This record gives sequence, C-alpha cells and structure tokens, in this order.
Amino acid sequence: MTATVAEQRTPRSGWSKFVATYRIEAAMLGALVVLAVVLTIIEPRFLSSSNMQNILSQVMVLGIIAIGQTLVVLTGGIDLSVGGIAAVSIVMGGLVMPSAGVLVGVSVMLLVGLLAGLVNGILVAYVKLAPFIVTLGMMSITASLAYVLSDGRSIFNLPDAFAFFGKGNIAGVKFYVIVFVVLYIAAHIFLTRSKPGRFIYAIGSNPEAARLSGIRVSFYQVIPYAVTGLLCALAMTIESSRLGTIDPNTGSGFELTTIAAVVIGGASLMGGKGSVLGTLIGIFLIGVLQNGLNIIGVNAFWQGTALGTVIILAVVLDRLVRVRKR
Amino acid sequence: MTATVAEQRTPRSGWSKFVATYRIEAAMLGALVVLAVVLTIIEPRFLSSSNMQNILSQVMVLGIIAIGQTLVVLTGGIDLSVGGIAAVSIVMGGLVMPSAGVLVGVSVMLLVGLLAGLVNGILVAYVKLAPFIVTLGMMSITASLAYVLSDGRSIFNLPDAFAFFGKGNIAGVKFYVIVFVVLYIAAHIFLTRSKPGRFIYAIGSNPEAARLSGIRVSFYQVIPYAVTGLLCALAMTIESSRLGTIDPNTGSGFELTTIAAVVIGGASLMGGKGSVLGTLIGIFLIGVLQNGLNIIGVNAFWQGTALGTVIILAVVLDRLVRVRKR
Amino acid sequence: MTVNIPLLEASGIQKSYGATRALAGVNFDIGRGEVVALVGENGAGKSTLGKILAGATEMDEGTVSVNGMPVSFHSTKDALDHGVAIVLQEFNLIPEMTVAENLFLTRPTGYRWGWWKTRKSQVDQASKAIADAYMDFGIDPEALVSELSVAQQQIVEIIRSLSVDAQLFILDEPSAALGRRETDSLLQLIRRLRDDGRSVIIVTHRLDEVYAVADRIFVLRDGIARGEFDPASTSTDELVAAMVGRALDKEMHEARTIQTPGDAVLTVDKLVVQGSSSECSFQVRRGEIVGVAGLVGSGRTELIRAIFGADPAVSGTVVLGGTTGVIRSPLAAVRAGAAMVSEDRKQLGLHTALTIHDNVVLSYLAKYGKFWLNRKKLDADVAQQVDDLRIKIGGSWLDAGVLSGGNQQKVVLAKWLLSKPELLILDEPTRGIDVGARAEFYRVVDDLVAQGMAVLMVSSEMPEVLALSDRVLVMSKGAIVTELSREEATEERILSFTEVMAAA
Amino acid sequence: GCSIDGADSSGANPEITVAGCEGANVAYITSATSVAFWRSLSVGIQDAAADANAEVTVYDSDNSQSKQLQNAQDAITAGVDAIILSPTDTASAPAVLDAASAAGVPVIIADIGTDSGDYVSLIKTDNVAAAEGAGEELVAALQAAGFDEGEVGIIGISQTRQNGKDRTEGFSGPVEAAGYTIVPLLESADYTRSESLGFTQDLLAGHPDLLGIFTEHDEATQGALTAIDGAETPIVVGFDGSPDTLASIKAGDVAAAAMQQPVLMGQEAFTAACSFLDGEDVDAEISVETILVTTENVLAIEDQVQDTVFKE
Ligand SMILES: Nc1ncnc2c1ncn2[C@@H]1O[C@H](COP(=O)(O)OP(=O)(O)OP(=O)(O)O)[C@@H](O)[C@H]1O
Ligand SMILES: Nc1ncnc2c1ncn2[C@@H]1O[C@H](COP(=O)(O)OP(=O)(O)OP(=O)(O)O)[C@@H](O)[C@H]1O
Ligand SMILES: O[C@@H]1[C@@H](O)[C@@H](O)CO[C@H]1O
Ligand SMILES: [Mg+2]
Ligand SMILES: [Mg+2]
Repeated sequence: MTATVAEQRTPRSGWSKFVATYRIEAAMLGALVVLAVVLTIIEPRFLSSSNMQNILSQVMVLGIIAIGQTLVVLTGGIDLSVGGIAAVSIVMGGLVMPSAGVLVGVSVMLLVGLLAGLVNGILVAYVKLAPFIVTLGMMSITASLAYVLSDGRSIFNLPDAFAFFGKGNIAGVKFYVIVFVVLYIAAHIFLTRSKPGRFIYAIGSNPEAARLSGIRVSFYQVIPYAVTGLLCALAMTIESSRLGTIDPNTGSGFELTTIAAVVIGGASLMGGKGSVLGTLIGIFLIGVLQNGLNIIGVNAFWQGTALGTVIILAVVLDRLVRVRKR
Repeated sequence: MTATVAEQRTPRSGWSKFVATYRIEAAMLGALVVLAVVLTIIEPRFLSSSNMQNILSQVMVLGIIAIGQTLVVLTGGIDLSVGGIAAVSIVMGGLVMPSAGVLVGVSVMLLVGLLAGLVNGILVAYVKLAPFIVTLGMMSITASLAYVLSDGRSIFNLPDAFAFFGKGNIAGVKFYVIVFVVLYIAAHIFLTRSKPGRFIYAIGSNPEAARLSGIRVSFYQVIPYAVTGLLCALAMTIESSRLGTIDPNTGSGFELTTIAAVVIGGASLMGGKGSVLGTLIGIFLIGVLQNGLNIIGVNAFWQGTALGTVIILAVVLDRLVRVRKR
Repeated sequence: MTVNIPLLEASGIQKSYGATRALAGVNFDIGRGEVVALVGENGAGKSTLGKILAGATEMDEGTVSVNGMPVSFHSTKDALDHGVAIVLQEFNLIPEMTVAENLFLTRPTGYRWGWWKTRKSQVDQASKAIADAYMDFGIDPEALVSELSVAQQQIVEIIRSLSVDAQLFILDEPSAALGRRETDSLLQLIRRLRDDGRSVIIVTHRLDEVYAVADRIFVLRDGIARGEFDPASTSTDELVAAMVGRALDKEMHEARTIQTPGDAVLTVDKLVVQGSSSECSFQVRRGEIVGVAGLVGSGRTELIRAIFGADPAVSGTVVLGGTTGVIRSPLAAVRAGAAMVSEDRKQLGLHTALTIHDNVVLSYLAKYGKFWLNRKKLDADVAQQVDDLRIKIGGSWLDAGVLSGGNQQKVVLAKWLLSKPELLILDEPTRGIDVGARAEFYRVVDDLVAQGMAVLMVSSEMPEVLALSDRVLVMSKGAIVTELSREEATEERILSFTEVMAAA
Repeated sequence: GCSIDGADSSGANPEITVAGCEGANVAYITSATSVAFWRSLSVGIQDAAADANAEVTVYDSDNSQSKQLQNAQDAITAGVDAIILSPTDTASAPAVLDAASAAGVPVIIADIGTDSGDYVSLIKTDNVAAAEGAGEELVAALQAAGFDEGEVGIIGISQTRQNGKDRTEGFSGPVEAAGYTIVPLLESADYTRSESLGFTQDLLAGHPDLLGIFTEHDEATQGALTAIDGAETPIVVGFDGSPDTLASIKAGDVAAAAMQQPVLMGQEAFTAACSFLDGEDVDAEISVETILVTTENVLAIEDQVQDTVFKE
C-alpha cells in the first residue's frame, strides 16, 4: 500500500516545533523587550536591580491569579470573581487570625478561596450556567460580603508571624518570589504534560468531542475555577502580609487585568488555545508598562492613553508576525 | 414527488415558531415578573407610577448602550470600551458646546462616539485583532482622554437648550423614553428583518462559512462596533442633559453591566445567539433589582450580595426551563 | 462460550428529539465476528442507534445487553469498558492537538504512571497504531490535526477508535470523507478485525461497500427497522426499495441528459494555486458537467477554492460572468454567478446555530438582497427548496445543527440553489447523502444543467464522476494531468493517471 | 511654623442637640462607602440618629453621578423625610437638589459642595488650609534634618475632585516657596495600600534621592511607609486620619497629618437635618475645623481624634 501523500510529510525538529507552538508568546516577548529597551533609554534607572525587584513585587498578585485565569480561559470560561474572592477570603481569615493564630487564619483564607472557586466551578460545570454570569454574580456577592464582614474597615492588628508570607526570605530569596516561580513552572508542566492539563485543553477546544472521547468534562471543568479561587486567596494572603493589613476594598479590576494578560499572551477566549508562558509575558508587559510610566513621570491623566496604546500595539505586532509567517 | 416525511412535519404554527425562537426570553421575563411581585409585596410603593418612571430613567443609559453591546456580542465580539467612549464623547461635545451651541455640541458628541466605535470595528474586522484587547485598550485610552481634555473637571455651564434631551417632553412623554422605545423597536426590526441584521447572526455563528456564502464579513463586523460607539454617545448625551453636568469620570462598570444584560437575555458570548428583546429584559431585571433594593432600604453593604444572588438565580431558572423542555 | 448468545442485543430502542421521533422501537443484535451494515435514508436514525449503542446518547426506552448481561451506558467510556467503540459521523478531534495526542488523549497507555505525558507514551505508540492499521497516508503523528486534510482527519478518527481493544466497533459513515484508496484500506481493516473475532457495525450510503464487507444488512427507515438482508441473496434494487420505501425509477447513468454544451461560463487560464507550481487551464461550458477526479490530497479542493476566491491565487486568469482576472473574494464569485458547496460541511458550509431558514437565504441575500427582507417571498422560496430537495425537517425555524448529516448537506445545497448560480462548483457533494436523496440530487443537477447551468464537480466517488461528467479532469499533485471525455473515462483509466503521477 | 490650630479650636465633642426628630427617616447618600472617610462620616450620622431615635438608610453612589441620582430618586420613593448628601462632585449635586426640591424633601450637603441649587445647609472643611499645614510641617522637618533643597513627591487622591486639587495646591505652596521641587504626582485609582505601595516604589526608583512624600489619603500613607521600610528619607506627611495613621505618627514614622473630622461632620449634618425638621433655623454653612496632628501634639489630642476623625 503506497502512501499517497507521504512525500509531503515534513520532519519536525524540536526547535521548529517549539517555535510553531510558542509563536505568539515569542512575539509578545519581543514586544516586552522592545518596551523595556525604550524605557531604559528614557530612564536608565528602569533597569536598576531594585526596580526589577519592585516590578516583581508589583506583578506578583495579579501574576499568581492570572495562572488560574489561564486555566479557566483555556476551558472556554471566564472568571470575573477573582477580585471579590481575593477580598472575602483574606477578610475571613483576617477576622479569625488575631484570636486563632496565623496558621488557622491562613488556612481559613485558602479554604474560603477554594470554596468560592468550587462554587463557581460547580455552577458552571454541573448546573451548566454561563461562566460570565456565575462569576459576575460571585464577584458581586464576595465583594459585598467582604464589606459586610469587616464592616468596611481594614484589619491591621495582625500577628507578627504573618509577615513571613510577604516579607520573609528563604535562602536569601523572597518567599513570594519562590512561590511565584514554582507556581508558574508547576502550571506549565501541569498543562503541557499531565493528563488533567491536556483534558483542559481538549474541553476548551471542543467540549462535545471531549465528552464523546470519554473525558469527564464537568469534573475537569471544575478544577480551573477551584484552583483560581485558591490562587486568589494565596496571592492576597501574600499581598496583605506584605502590606501588614487586610483591606476589604481590594480586588476591583483584577478580572479585566488578568484576562487581558491571558489574552495578550495568546490565549483565545473561545478556549483551547493559550499557555501560562504567554500569560506570564502578558502580566509583565502590563506591569512593566505601568511601572515605567510611573518612573518616567508620565502625567496620571495620560497614563491610560499610553497603557491602552501599548496594549493594542502589542497585539498588532503579534498580528504582523502571524501574517508574515504565512 | 411524495414527501416521505409528511407525517413528521408539524403544522407551521406561528406560535410554536415564536416559542422556539424566544424561549429563553420568556423564561427571563418570568423571572422579572416574579421579582416585581416580590418587591411589590414587600413595598407597595414599588408599583407607583413615579417609581416606574424612576426605573425607566435609571435603565435608560445602560439600556441604550446594551443594544449596541447585543449587536457586538451577536458577531462573537465584546465591547469593553463603552464606558470610556461614553465619557470621552460627552466631554468633547461639552467642551465646544458653550461657544458653538447645543446643535454643534451634540453633533460632536455623537460623531466622537461613532468614530471611536469605528476604530474599534476596523481594528477588529480588518486588522483582525481580538475584540477583548482592542476594546480594553480603547477603554483605557478614551477614559484617559476624557480626563485629559476636561482636566478632570465636570463641565456644568451648559446651554439651557441642552436640557431638552434629558428633561424635555414630546406630547407629554419624556423625550428619552421615546428614544429608548424607538431604538429597541428599530434594533429588533433591524436584526430580524434586515439583511445586515441576518448577516450579523451568520457571522457570529460561523464567520468562515459566512465569508464563503458571499458575505462581506469584515464590513458587517464593523457596523456593531460603530453603532455601539454612537449609542454610547447618545445615551450619555441624554444622561448628562438629565444630570445637568458632564462628568469625565463616568462610565466605569458600563461594560460588565451591559454584557451581563445581554447574556442574561439569552445571548451566547460565542456569537450568533441572542436578541434585543432578551437584552431589554436583562437590563430591566438588573435595574428593577437595584431600584427595589434601594426602595426597601437594604443596607448598601448587603446590596451586592442580593444583586449577585438574584442574577445567578435568574439564570438557574432559565436553566430549569430549558431542561424541562427537553 | 455459548454460540446462541449474541455479542450485543438491543430491543425496543426508542428515542425522540423534541417532536422528532428518531427511533421508534428498534430491535437489533450482532454476533461475534460479524459485520453488519446499517443502511437507510438520511434521518432514518442510523447515527442515533449507533450513538445509543456506544453510550454517546441516552435512549428514552429500551434495553441493551452485552454478552447476555443487561448494560446501561451513560458515556462513551461506559460503553468502551464493555468493549464497544465508535467512530462518530461528525468530527470529534481536537484541532489544536497533535495526531498522537488525539489518538491517546484518553487512553491509559497515553500516559506514564497514569497521568504523565511523554513522547514515548504517545508519539511512538501513535506511529505504531498508524502502521498497524495499514493506514499510513502521510500522517505525521506530531502534526497538528488542524493542519490535516479532511480525509486525513477522518483516518485519524478511524485509527483512534479501531486501535482500542474492543469487541464491537461502530463506524458511522467512516468512508464519507475518504478517497477510494483509503476506503480500500478501511475495508481491509474491517475484514482483519472480523477475522480476529471482532464485530463491526458499519453505517454507509455506499452500497458497494455494503456488499464488499457486510455479512448482514440491517435497514432502517423513519426510525423503524425495515428488515434484515443477506447480501449474497439481495439485489441492490431490493435493498434500495427497502431503504426508501419504493422502487427508484432509473439508474442514474441513464438519468443524465447529454446535450451539446453552450458557451464557456468559466474559463481558467494558467491559474497557479498557492503552494503549487503547476498552471491549470480549462473551461466549463453552459449545459455540461466537468468532473474533477484525483486522489485525496491531489489539490482539487485547493484549485476550486482559488477559482472561487476563497483562497488567493498566485497568478493566472479566471473569466466568469463578465469578470476577468483572478477572483478575489467569494462575494465576487457569487456576484459573477458562481456557487460553491464546500467539502467540509460543518466548518465551512453550515451555520449550525442558525435556523434552517436563515441558512438557506444567506447567499441569495448576499447576491440580490435589498436592505429590508421580503419575508413572504423568502418563506416561499425556502419552502420550495425544502420540498424540491426533500429536506426532512420539523420546521424551517429549527436550528440546522439538529438535522441529520445528509439533510444538513441538502440545506447547504439549497442555500446555493436559491442564489440561482450559472456555475455550480461542488466539492464532494454527495458525501453523507443517502441513495434516494442522491438520485434526487443527481436529477436536480441534471435538470439545472439541462436548463443551461454549468457544473464543476470534485468527487472521490468514482461511479458518480463517471455517471455525471461530460468530461473528467484528472488531478495529481496539484496539476491537471489529463482530460478525458465521457466516452474515454473509465475507472481504470482515471486511476492509471493518478497512479502514474503518484509513483513519479 | 508649627501649627496646631485645630487642636483646641473645635474642642472636644460638641453638645449635639437631637430633640425633635424622633421617628424621622433620613437618607444618607454617600459618594463611596469604599472610602474610610465616608464611612466615618456615616458613623457620625448614625450615632446622632440613634441618640435621636431616628432612622438612617445609607445609599452608596459608587462614585457615579447616575447612581447618585438614582439613589436620590429611590430614597424619595421610599418616603424619607430628609436627605444628607455627600456628592460625587460639585457639578453633580444640582440634579439631586432639583429632584429633592420637586418632592419637597430637604437636603443637607456633607462635604464637597454644590455648584448651584437649594439646600438647607452645607457642612464643609478647608482642604487648602489643612494641606498647607501639612506642607509647612514637611518643610520644617526637612530643614531640621538639614535638607535645604531636593525633590518631594505626592501620591494624590483623584485630581478630578476639588478637594484633590485643593490638597495638592495647599501642600505645594509652602513646599515650593521653601525651594523644594515637586515631581509629577501619582494619582490613586483604587485607593488601596497595594496601589500606593507600588506608586512609592516607582517614585523611589525614578527619584532615589526623594526627600519627602505627601500622601493625600490614609491608604497612601500606609503604602508609602511600607515601601520606605524605615529609611530616614523620604519623610512622610499625610492627609486624613485612621487608627493606622495615628499609630504611625506616634511611632514617629509620619511627621504630621492634616485630618478632617468626618465623624464630627456627620454629627453636624444630622443635627442640621434634625433641627430643620424641627422647624428651627439652620446655618447655611457650617465649617468643621481640620486638625493638624504632629509627632509633638499627638499624645495630647489622641482622644479627640478617636472620637471625631474615626470611631471604632
Ligand atoms: N441532537 C438532535 N436534536 C434534534 N434532532 C435530532 C438530533 N439528532 C438527530 N436528530 C433527528 O433525529 C433523526 C434521526 O437522525 P440520525 O442522525 O440518526 O439520522 P441518520 O440515519 O444518521 O441520517 P444521515 O444518513 O443523514 O446521517 C433526524 O430526523 C434528525 O433530524
Ligand atoms: N488546512 C491545511 N493545512 C495544511 N495543509 C493542508 C490543509 N488542507 C489541505 N492541506 C494539504 O493540501 C493538500 C491538498 O489538499 P486536499 O486533501 O484538500 O486535496 P483534494 O485533492 O481536494 O483532496 P480531497 O478533497 O479528496 O480531500 C494535501 O496534501 C493536504 O495535506
Ligand atoms: O479621601 C478623601 C476624603 O478625605 C474626603 O475628602 C472625601 O474624598 C475622599 O477621596
Ligand atoms: Mg447519520
Ligand atoms: Mg478536497
């Protein structure tokens, strides 16, 4: 039996395969590098090591949450409730922490985040409600509960040991930097190499095909929302430790920024396409831009114009790269 | 030619066709009625004619913008820039109005809205950028420009004649009520009875198949964004006339509320499914709920919880109706 | 092992979708090592039965037992656990994933330690599975599925289902997207499975395949079993009569009205398609059907897409309806009088979320539509098309996505006929269409041609090409290698050209 | 010079007379409950109302003019006797005043002010003067530390608001007069500590020799302190007061803060509403002093701050 089209088969080297897989990510990385170069030319202090640390600390919260958002978007969903979950989880943990101690307090934070995410996931996957509506409702509820429970006040009499999460070092490296790096590596491996990770892509790409292939679609659809809830709580735990206070008024705008990072990183809101590497670049693109505008002293009123323009230019660049490739 | 399937063909009654087409809308209308009954029982003043007028004036802005948002969502897009466009258009019109007069001022408002929408549409349809990113960038740019141009100040020395849009009557009916009703009827007819309307559905449901059918996909994709821009300006023109001031700080949250109304009304964010009737019900569901919570004196902190819960319950109801039908 | 217990037995199977009764109490069984062909018209309920037996859909009523034990499947996984695997009629691959991943996505062997994906656990196994099936049609296990041709995707689907260790394989129109060569391999594979003691249910509209592999033929019509036949003792006519409920009047070969062609409607001159270096030149004239034959991957689809303006051409001229030069968009083609029924119905033809009505009117509106719709006229036109093509529907306001595959294809055809084209381009037009409808379709095309329409038809079904074409263009590797007249064209001659070129 | 004018002028809790409005129903329409200042003001209103056995319903305008008008309409429908309004800005108040006067409901404006329209009374503070005090304190502290020239930063509240502009202007006067340079202001958008922390980091990255920072709201004060992390410079002076800010002044981390007294403002606002409903005359403008809390006077006026600036 002769292979009729065998001659068309192109052997795939590891490198060309990598490029083909991460083309958009590479384009965005290019945009990020260009931005960094421009900022450095305008203000050389941008490159200072203390500023690099600043940037890292500034992208940390949204960066961690964006990992979860990536998973959700990969399934074809969306999570608008990240800010509200972040707020309610730290408030609940913060309320018990003074009396129950750091360990219990932090456990409550993580648990509340996880539970809120689970509720999102269950409503989406099993009750089959639109993710946009479920998480919009959850955002409204959690943000409101954060106010109600804290009576709108910041909680600041936190135990000293709580400072570790935001300020502690392990072997000379900030604890949260380690968390950040480990989470990204773990998420990347999870998505590219593990069975549930691959199922998440399959579900996002074609849920009906995934179901018919024998994947328990609903089950695997819950995971991303639950993980996102947990990560919201974790990120905000670190942040409130770093700030030394728990603010019920936190989290507004988290949803749009994290989704923007995911989309800038090459993901499709229809699901099935994207990577945490892309998200990481997206988060840094936004973070570096905001930091840079502040450093070079761009007028506050104009910052939005600059931010919006660069975001659009970045995707135009990606678009050009894509067209060229054809 | 004998029809072999004659026995399976159900009589083509208008009613079953209507039910098949507007099932979700009917379920949401049911939810709205239930809500209204509950509110009336708690606080009979809810039903007073002055309160009905209040509700109408309160849903007017987002209701008008939501028409545009419906068109955009039908094509499979999303418009996050509605708030920013609303702000920048009235600011630009407001700046010229004191010297150039009401007519020129309002024309500038509408023109700016239309142009901003056009830019969105062109970037999405012709440059083929992701709608989420384009309109997120546009939101950032327009909101920022609204600040820059107005220097952050509200504009309030508006000509007396400008009051007509928000306060004037025609034959005893508020001008804006007429605009609202006419726009909804026009949009419904446009979507169901006109060629571009049908094409918008076709593009949203399968853009490539639409292109192969001979539809100029890019051209028809621009229209919804342009219309949305125009409607943002129109709605905010009326609102700022009603408020007697032009506020550069307006528009935040418009995107999420209008999209929520569209989705509650049965549209799919994947495109191709939805109706302005559904959106109308969605807008009233949210508006009535907010009004009702205020009237029965629910604490501001708790309102978010109530709002979120009812929104989720409404879609659960829809879900139940859908499953029952099977 | 008791011989008289069938491998799988189903009785009283009922299934309704809303008002549509897909199955009305069907009894079905299959023994070990048996191949049963499941045949019937579009919408007869074949896919529904297959899906129920494979756990892809739940039945309303009825019982299924495997090896004499009652079972109830709630998912394809349940069915697989009981040894039942299926190739569904619709594509169910993940386009963004590689072939290897698609093949081993849900297999335990696809992962080391149950969850860890490695090259070894997927790519190597995939190469082996492809080789074992003797279906190595140039499919790279590491290629993305979205880069494959429709035929290659179908092969991946087949390999995916057939390489599992199941007792019963259900194949729903596996050959619809395949060329002759691939189909032959498939039939070989089915025979090997049978020899191995496995059972196969094959759903197909190609009766030659039925006679080639089936031990028994099971006929469905309107959701009711219409008898079982032994292929050795049943004529095609008898079978067709059982399927459509009446005798078909004529052989399609005779149905064709041959006439002297008129002026050229389409002239293609030195057209170079992207990714190819060959120049293609030919004409299609009023009142004739030009067939395009070739192996899967010979570039037929690319050629007609370039003519239609769906893909940009590199160079050359196309003369059509007063336009000269390359056609730059489908709209330009439609305005110049062309219509094109694409080969990939689900992705490129149908709007599954829109109603049947809204699908059918699209191209008409694009070509002639005024701003406001004339709804009375459109309603009447759509009803006319639905009747003419015998589209089996509950109402034209229902979503097109719920129709059976064949009826979906008819909706796409109806869409194009409504735009009154001068040139009808067909790419695998009868893919998934039943014998009755196919005969009607041929008659419709013949009528249209008799009235002066020009038809350019790409088809992998040799009998169809031979029966319908006035002339046959044979393609190989992106080039038109020869043109044969109706008299010259035989299956052997066509194949000889494709083979010569493929070997070269 | 070192001014402690606020400390004694307003004295301790004024005697609040809440006689004749028992059972009255008052709406407080606030521009944003997410801002601590407005919550404190609301606490002042509610305390006074509780003393008078009256009802208060709080409506949150969420910084939106439209939502504010909607709240007014809904409060009127609910049948309130009076409205206390903290407008989103001066331009947006007239629409509320019009709606209320059409329904015959009296309005007391608490802070911000209005461009036009009829109201019973306006409770206000002088932001320019208060910020000037903070600026003078910073100059004094810088000079004491031996810095005669250099850069000073501002983390502002929204400069679209009059009070924002006033604070920036009031602060800049004495600081620029003393020869310091003010670098471009960074404007808060979500008023969270994280945001201000990031701003301060960025300010310091761009201006490593920054000598001082003026923070125009409490979260900014705390965010700045977190970023500075105990360093000698920049020296921080703030606006507004929270328990955190008070503690920071006591610890010497913040040189001074100009504080409005929102709890007191709320009490005054309710008293005015109550008096009006009771048929008494009410002043059209009631000024509530600001207090400048410094490391020197903090222990002396701590108790007052706790009662009139924030109340737990
Ligand atoms: N998901 C569904 N929703 C509604 N109706 C459906 C659905 N699936 C199938 N049907 C209807 O059930 C009937 C049987 O469909 P089925 O797909 O089993 O036919 P088939 O014999 O496989 O046809 P074909 O040869 O065209 O593939 C048809 O009338 C079809 O329209
Ligand atoms: N989307 C695609 N991306 C990359 N290559 C493609 C794509 N579609 C088709 N090809 C390749 O182009 C060549 C010709 O395509 P195709 O198989 O559609 O030709 P054809 O002659 O029309 O065959 P058939 O219609 O029988 O499938 C094949 O080698 C195929 O692999
Ligand atoms: O923080 C300020 C408060 O001090 C008050 O003046 C009201 O507006 C807020 O933004
Ligand atoms: Mg079928
Ligand atoms: Mg083809």
